[in-house]
Amino acid sequence: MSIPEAAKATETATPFLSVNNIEVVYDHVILVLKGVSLDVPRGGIVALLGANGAGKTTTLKAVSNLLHSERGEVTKGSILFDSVEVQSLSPNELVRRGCIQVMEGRRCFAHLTVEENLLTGAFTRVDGKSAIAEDLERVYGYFPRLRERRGSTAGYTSGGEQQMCAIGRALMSRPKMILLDEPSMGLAPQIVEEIFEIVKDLNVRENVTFLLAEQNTNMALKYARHGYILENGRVVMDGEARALAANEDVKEFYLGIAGDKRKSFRDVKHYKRRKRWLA
Amino acid sequence: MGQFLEVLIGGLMSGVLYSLVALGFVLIFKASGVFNFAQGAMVLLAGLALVRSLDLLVANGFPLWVAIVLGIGFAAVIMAITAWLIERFVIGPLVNQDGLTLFMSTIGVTFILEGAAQMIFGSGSYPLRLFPTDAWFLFENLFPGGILVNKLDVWGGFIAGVLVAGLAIFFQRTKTGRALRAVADDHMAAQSVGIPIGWIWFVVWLVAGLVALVAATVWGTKLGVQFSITFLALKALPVLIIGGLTSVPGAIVGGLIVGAGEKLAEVFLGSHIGGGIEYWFAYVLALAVLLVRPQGLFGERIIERI
Amino acid sequence: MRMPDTSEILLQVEGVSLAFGGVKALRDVSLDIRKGEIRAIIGPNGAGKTSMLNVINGFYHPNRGAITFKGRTRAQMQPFEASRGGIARTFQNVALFKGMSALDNIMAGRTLKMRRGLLWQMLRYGPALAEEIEHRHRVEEIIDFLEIEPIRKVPVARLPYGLQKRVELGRALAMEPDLLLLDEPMAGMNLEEKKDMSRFIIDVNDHYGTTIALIEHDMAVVMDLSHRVVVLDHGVKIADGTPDEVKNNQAVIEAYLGVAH
Amino acid sequence: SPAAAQNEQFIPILSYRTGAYAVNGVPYANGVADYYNLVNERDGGINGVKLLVEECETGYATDKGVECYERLKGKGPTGAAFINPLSTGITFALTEKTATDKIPIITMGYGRADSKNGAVFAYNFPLLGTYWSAADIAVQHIAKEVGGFDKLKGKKISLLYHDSPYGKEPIPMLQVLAKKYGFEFTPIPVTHPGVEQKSQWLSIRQNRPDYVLVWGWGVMNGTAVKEAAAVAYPRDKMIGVWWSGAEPDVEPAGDQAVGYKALMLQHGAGKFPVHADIEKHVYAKGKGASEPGKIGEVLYNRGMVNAMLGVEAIRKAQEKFGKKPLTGEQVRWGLENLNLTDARIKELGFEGMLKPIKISCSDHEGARDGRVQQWDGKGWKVISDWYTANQSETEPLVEEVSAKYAADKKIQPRDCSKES
Amino acid sequence: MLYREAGQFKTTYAEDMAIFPIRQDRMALAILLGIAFIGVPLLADFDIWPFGSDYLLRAILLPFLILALAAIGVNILVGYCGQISLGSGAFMAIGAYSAYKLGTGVHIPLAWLGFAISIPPLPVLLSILLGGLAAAVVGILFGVPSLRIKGLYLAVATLAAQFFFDWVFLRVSWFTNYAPSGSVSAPTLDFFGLNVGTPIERYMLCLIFVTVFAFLAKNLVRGNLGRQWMAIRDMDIAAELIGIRPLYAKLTAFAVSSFIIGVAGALWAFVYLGSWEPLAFSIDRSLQLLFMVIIGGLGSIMGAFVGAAFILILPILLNRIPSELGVPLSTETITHLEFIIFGSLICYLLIKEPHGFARLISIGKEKLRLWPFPY
Ligand SMILES: Nc1ncnc2c1ncn2[C@@H]1O[C@H](COP(=O)(O)OP(=O)(O)OP(=O)(O)O)[C@@H](O)[C@H]1O
Ligand SMILES: Nc1ncnc2c1ncn2[C@@H]1O[C@H](COP(=O)(O)OP(=O)(O)OP(=O)(O)O)[C@@H](O)[C@H]1O
Ligand SMILES: [Mg+2]
Ligand SMILES: [Mg+2]
Repeated sequence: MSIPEAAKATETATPFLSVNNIEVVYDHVILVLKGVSLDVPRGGIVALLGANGAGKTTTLKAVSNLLHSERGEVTKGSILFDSVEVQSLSPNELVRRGCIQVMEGRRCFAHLTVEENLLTGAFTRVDGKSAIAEDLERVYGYFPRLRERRGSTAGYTSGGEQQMCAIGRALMSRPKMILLDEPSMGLAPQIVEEIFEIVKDLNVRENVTFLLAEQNTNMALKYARHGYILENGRVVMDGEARALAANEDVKEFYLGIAGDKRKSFRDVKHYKRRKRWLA
Repeated sequence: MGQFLEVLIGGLMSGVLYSLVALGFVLIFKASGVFNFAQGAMVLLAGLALVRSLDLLVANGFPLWVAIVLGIGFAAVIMAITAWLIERFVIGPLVNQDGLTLFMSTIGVTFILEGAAQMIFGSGSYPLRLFPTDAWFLFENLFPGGILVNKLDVWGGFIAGVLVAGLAIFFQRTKTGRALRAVADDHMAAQSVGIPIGWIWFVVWLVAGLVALVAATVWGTKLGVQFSITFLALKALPVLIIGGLTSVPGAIVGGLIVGAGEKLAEVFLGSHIGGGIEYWFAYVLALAVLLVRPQGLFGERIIERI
Repeated sequence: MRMPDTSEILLQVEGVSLAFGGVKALRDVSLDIRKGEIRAIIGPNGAGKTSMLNVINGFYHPNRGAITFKGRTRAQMQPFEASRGGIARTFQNVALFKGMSALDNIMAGRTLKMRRGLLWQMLRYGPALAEEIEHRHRVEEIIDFLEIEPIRKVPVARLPYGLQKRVELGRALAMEPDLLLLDEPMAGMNLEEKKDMSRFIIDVNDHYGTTIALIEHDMAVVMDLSHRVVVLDHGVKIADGTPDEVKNNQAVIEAYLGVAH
Repeated sequence: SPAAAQNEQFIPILSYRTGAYAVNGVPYANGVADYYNLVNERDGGINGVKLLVEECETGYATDKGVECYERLKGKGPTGAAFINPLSTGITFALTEKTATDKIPIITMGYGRADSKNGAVFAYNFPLLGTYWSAADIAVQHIAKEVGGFDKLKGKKISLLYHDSPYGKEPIPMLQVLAKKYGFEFTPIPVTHPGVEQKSQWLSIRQNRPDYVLVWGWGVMNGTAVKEAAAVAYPRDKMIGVWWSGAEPDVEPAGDQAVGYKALMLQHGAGKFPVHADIEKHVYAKGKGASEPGKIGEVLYNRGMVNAMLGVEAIRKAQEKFGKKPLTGEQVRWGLENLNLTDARIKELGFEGMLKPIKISCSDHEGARDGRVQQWDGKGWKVISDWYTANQSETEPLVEEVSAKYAADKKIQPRDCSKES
Repeated sequence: MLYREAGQFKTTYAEDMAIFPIRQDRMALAILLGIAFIGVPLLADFDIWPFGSDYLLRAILLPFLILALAAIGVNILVGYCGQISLGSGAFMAIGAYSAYKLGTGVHIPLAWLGFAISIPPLPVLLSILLGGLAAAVVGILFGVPSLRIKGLYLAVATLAAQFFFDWVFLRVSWFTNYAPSGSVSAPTLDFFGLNVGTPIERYMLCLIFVTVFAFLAKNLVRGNLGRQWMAIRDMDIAAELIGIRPLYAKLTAFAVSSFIIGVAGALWAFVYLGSWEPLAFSIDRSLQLLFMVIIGGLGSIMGAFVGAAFILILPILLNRIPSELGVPLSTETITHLEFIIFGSLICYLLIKEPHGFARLISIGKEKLRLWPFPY
């Protein structure tokens, strides 16, 4: 797939988001990120890859400044969003400035209906009711299933419906930058495609920047322009998405292609000891 | 018959007075999932601030109505400051913690408020006379002695009605109302969509403080403003859970049920088994209601999904 | 691919319908699960897959229909019947006991198998201790099998999502079930982890002969692992058959797969 | 200096200036503190032995009271002279402990009524009147109002009481009296702290008792008066015990309290010569505990009387044991031999507040006199003559209950005829 | 380097499952028990400050031990099983009054049947334990609604027990042996012919009770039943689906918890107060116990001790500081200040560590383990 020229042109020298060598500690004793740096150019799509527990979610939470309510803190390094130090902004101020996070694990407001959930996403907006109603329509357009279930209490909807609801809710804030944490989780294949199409669409048409943590490496590298690979709280590899996709190790461990052929899940060997990059 | 009616009406009315206190609980619970143990202490603080400033103003020669307006204003400012302090230093830093921790922190707040309120405003009993406290005797031609209705109770009922109507509108389908409920469901997700939790909580605690002030005017007239007013919280609890922790109108309905139930029980049952049963009767009533509806009459359904 | 050698039916669901108010989660669905097979349930979001599992293990009670498990037919399952009868499951939104360590979570899965009463446990001496140790052995085998030794004593709330899923599988395995229901066991995992998980599932199926019902959105996994696949859409069963049959079924492609995989 | 510190008599004050009952606890504690202060400031102590006083806040809670007692009982060179818990609950909890620790427990106008019997309760001193005496006096007054004891027959008397040992104490006595005089007696409990009495008063409105006795404390009293007004029950048919007859009990009710009556533990409100001394020696030096305007209120005066009796007991004991700090056991002797005559009372500046009091081994109450006062909207007015509780009515009950206590606790009662 | 399990190899599961698998922890516990069982009595015996006066024993250690025991009981229900209860005071009262009745002889005249049930006064130890049993039975009864009612709703509903039993013991004079004031006093404390009277004897008695029950409780919570309780607490639906019976788990939690609380209540009445009334077991006591458990740390036996110390002893200390320092403040001001400071400390602690002291301690240990590195 080709990188849209228009988007590329808007990329400027100063990155939209830059994470500089941050260290994150939970509960004062659990060191999770051990110096992570990454840049997200304005109008870019950057994928954050890595195994379970590598620290993807933690990185995103550090960016949206939600760590302290999980008893985590950034002990070193700095994060600049649009040239402003993130640590000095409250989470809602960040949203106001256009940086919103879709949290992992479909954190919908269980007692609100699907539609109310979507509307809370528009809380920071001041551009009037009709603009919000328009966007609501747009989200229903993306996810027709949500329209069907608009009046249902979100807590009772299915896992996938909740995931759509969480993504739709973030879209409702008309963000400039979206931090997507595992958007494809629990979604049917078509919807996964749909989500990545939305990402591409918003990126191209509205110049929305994306940082996405994703396990579906295949998809992520297809749509992203840059990728970072996290292991154990460190960035072990980064580069152009295409270059990463061509890397032998990435192919083997993340794309499951060895010798250019996908192996059946039935035939996988039982890895007792996995190969890891050394940081 | 006359007595039955009288007890029933009296019970309904006094139940509504409890609703005034219960409302404060509902507000904060609805907006942050915090069970605010400090509501009783807030009534005390509001009452003391009001009555002490009122006394001071009257003593300094202000006409009564001016003094009342200024006094209420002063008490409201005190409640605003309290709300700000609580948000800034207690509840704010505890965002995203579980319910029991938050509950415990409001107990800390209770201690602080009780200590500070009495230290600043005094720990005596201060009479407050904002509403008439005598009674009407209705239907005197129908029943010997008539049916007694306290004027204060009627005032209390009226005020509670107005409050509930106002708050119900506030919560219903306004943007802020929706945000409040979202915060109660999930602090962190609410933060992530840009709801300014700090500000929201300040507003809610302020409104709860003002509701406490209103409760203090009524109860202060009834009891005098004094420490014992904090015990109202205990009487408000059964009201609260019968109506449902999250329902504003539920607070009123709960009040009516508890008030009528416990007074009738005390008068007609208590005399046979030794009296003093109304405290536990209210709770047993609540227990019975919960067995049928575990979320109270109007509470939000407890979601069970896996 | 090796098919299970028996065709004995372990569980049969017949004509099950389930509605919540106006929402019809399941409409007259019938399916069977044969002993020893891996049975996949797929379908678009909100199709009723999770509801189906909930019906099978008694958390939801269908409005209509019958469930036959191990030869006994009933209108609805009760949770305790299901668990005692040997049905274990994992959940779509990880439902671990957050305050407990991974080890304790898995040990909790052995509740049904532990016999010593309150007084013995209080003394934790003699038979009680022996029982505890015996079950610990079994649990350690599972831990070993799932390769989660290093996180044994970590409170599960601290674990990353993927490991939580694995612990949850461990808990279900600890019940030594005859029928294992897995609700999206691989959601949120990368390829390597999916491979591990697949390996576990196959091993459980092969070595212990455990029958498995599996919900999964990753078609590659489903097609590779399962012996038979049932497809739901809007609460209706639209296809049932071997992976290859289902893959090429036009209705399925339209409702779920989109482009052919 | 250490030498001076050796010549001090330690007296603990258990008070409650906070919590639900602070409104009544504060003036009382002020009276106590001011009087001790007066003795130090005016007289330089008792015969040169300075009083060392420490207050401890109980909040009217039993376990806190126990903690305060343990904290303070050993202080000073000789330990606490006596203890004065001002709570019936704490009194019950301490009764046994004080006996083992040999520290007298003074419960002036409260405490357990049977502890009047000094033969069994060697260390308890329910001075000036127990609740059984109070019940007797109240019935005497009612009899007088209705025109004689024979008129009591068929009358309805209700007792509105604080649902605690304090409130329940008078019940057995009133039952005895009801049987004797043939009135109908109904106890009506009010749950602690007494903020809600609507149903009680609606019942009273229906039953129309001829009199309502009020055995309340703190907010319960004021609420009772207001609820009575609301159901139009005549205030002058209400008679409070002496703990339900102080300014904080009626002032919040304003005009509605006019006519309300209460027993007096001998004294009432008002200022007497001793108050002048207090103003001169304590308040003029800025050492007063109270707001000056509240000196002379009922509970303040009661605190003073209480403190005075303790001081006089120490003085009495010094006669026997020497002018030095005394142990609790020695003070107990002083209490048991206390004999305040009219002349001595006048000397102390309490003339008009107290009648003579004489304590003995078998009588730890010392006096059982009372009057009735009535609130006129501004102040309390004494409206009756002195009544003396009828011992032939109270004594059998005292004997019965204290004997049971002695049996339970395996106490061998003293033979009072052999005590000096 | 001081606190590290490295090198302490465990070769059996039994070793791994010990209460304190780490040697340093075991040593700390041994020292603590040594001080409690030997040090304190020795010091008291030789009249060495501060144990010379009864104060520390009678006003601090005795209530501390008994309330810590009650807190363990509450913790089983609230901390381990997740059923918030505000009725603990009532169960203490049931323990106390049942023990009192059994200790003074039960007599139930069944006039209409023509005979009476009479039980002679039972030995004190037996009455206390049976008092606990009575509390357990009532606990099970009041536990039944928990199958339907959850969370805060349950908490408020348990107040029904609190107020009901307050009332029962005030009103039903049979329980107080018809004492006119409704206040009763404990029988003499005879244990197998040994009279427990002095403060140090009482202290040892309570200490033995607390140690034994803490040990038994610890065994329970780390065994199968404990896991069932925690499973119910953390996610009741999932627990049910893996075969845990909510009925059994919840009711055993109510029973065990009420039993321990009941025993503590009997001790509180018999050993600490000596003479009591229902107010000694009021809602304030229930709340106090709940505070102890939350502050100490939900789901931690040790937390119950630390929480009890914090909630019970801190206010006393705060109250004493001014007079010890000789600061001239009125008791009123001192008490108000005590409230303010105490409240602030609660808030501060929670903000520093929302999971209470138990978590604070475990983080401390983890830090020690990493020492001298920060993480
Ligand atoms: N609140 C917390 N307290 C303690 N440790 C935590 C906490 N949250 C996360 N961790 C730890 O931080 C590490 C990184 O977790 P994180 O959730 O960022 O991983 P992730 O890359 O998003 O993994 P996944 O793919 O499973 O979502 C994990 O080892 C986890 O154990
Ligand atoms: N308890 C309930 N109350 C109301 N509606 C429910 C309930 N459970 C399920 N539903 C509805 O039934 C439908 C089927 O839900 P189910 O969870 O079975 O879907 P699913 O196939 O598992 O989807 P997904 O792949 O997204 O997890 C959904 O629309 C859901 O909203
Ligand atoms: Mg993650
Ligand atoms: Mg599902």
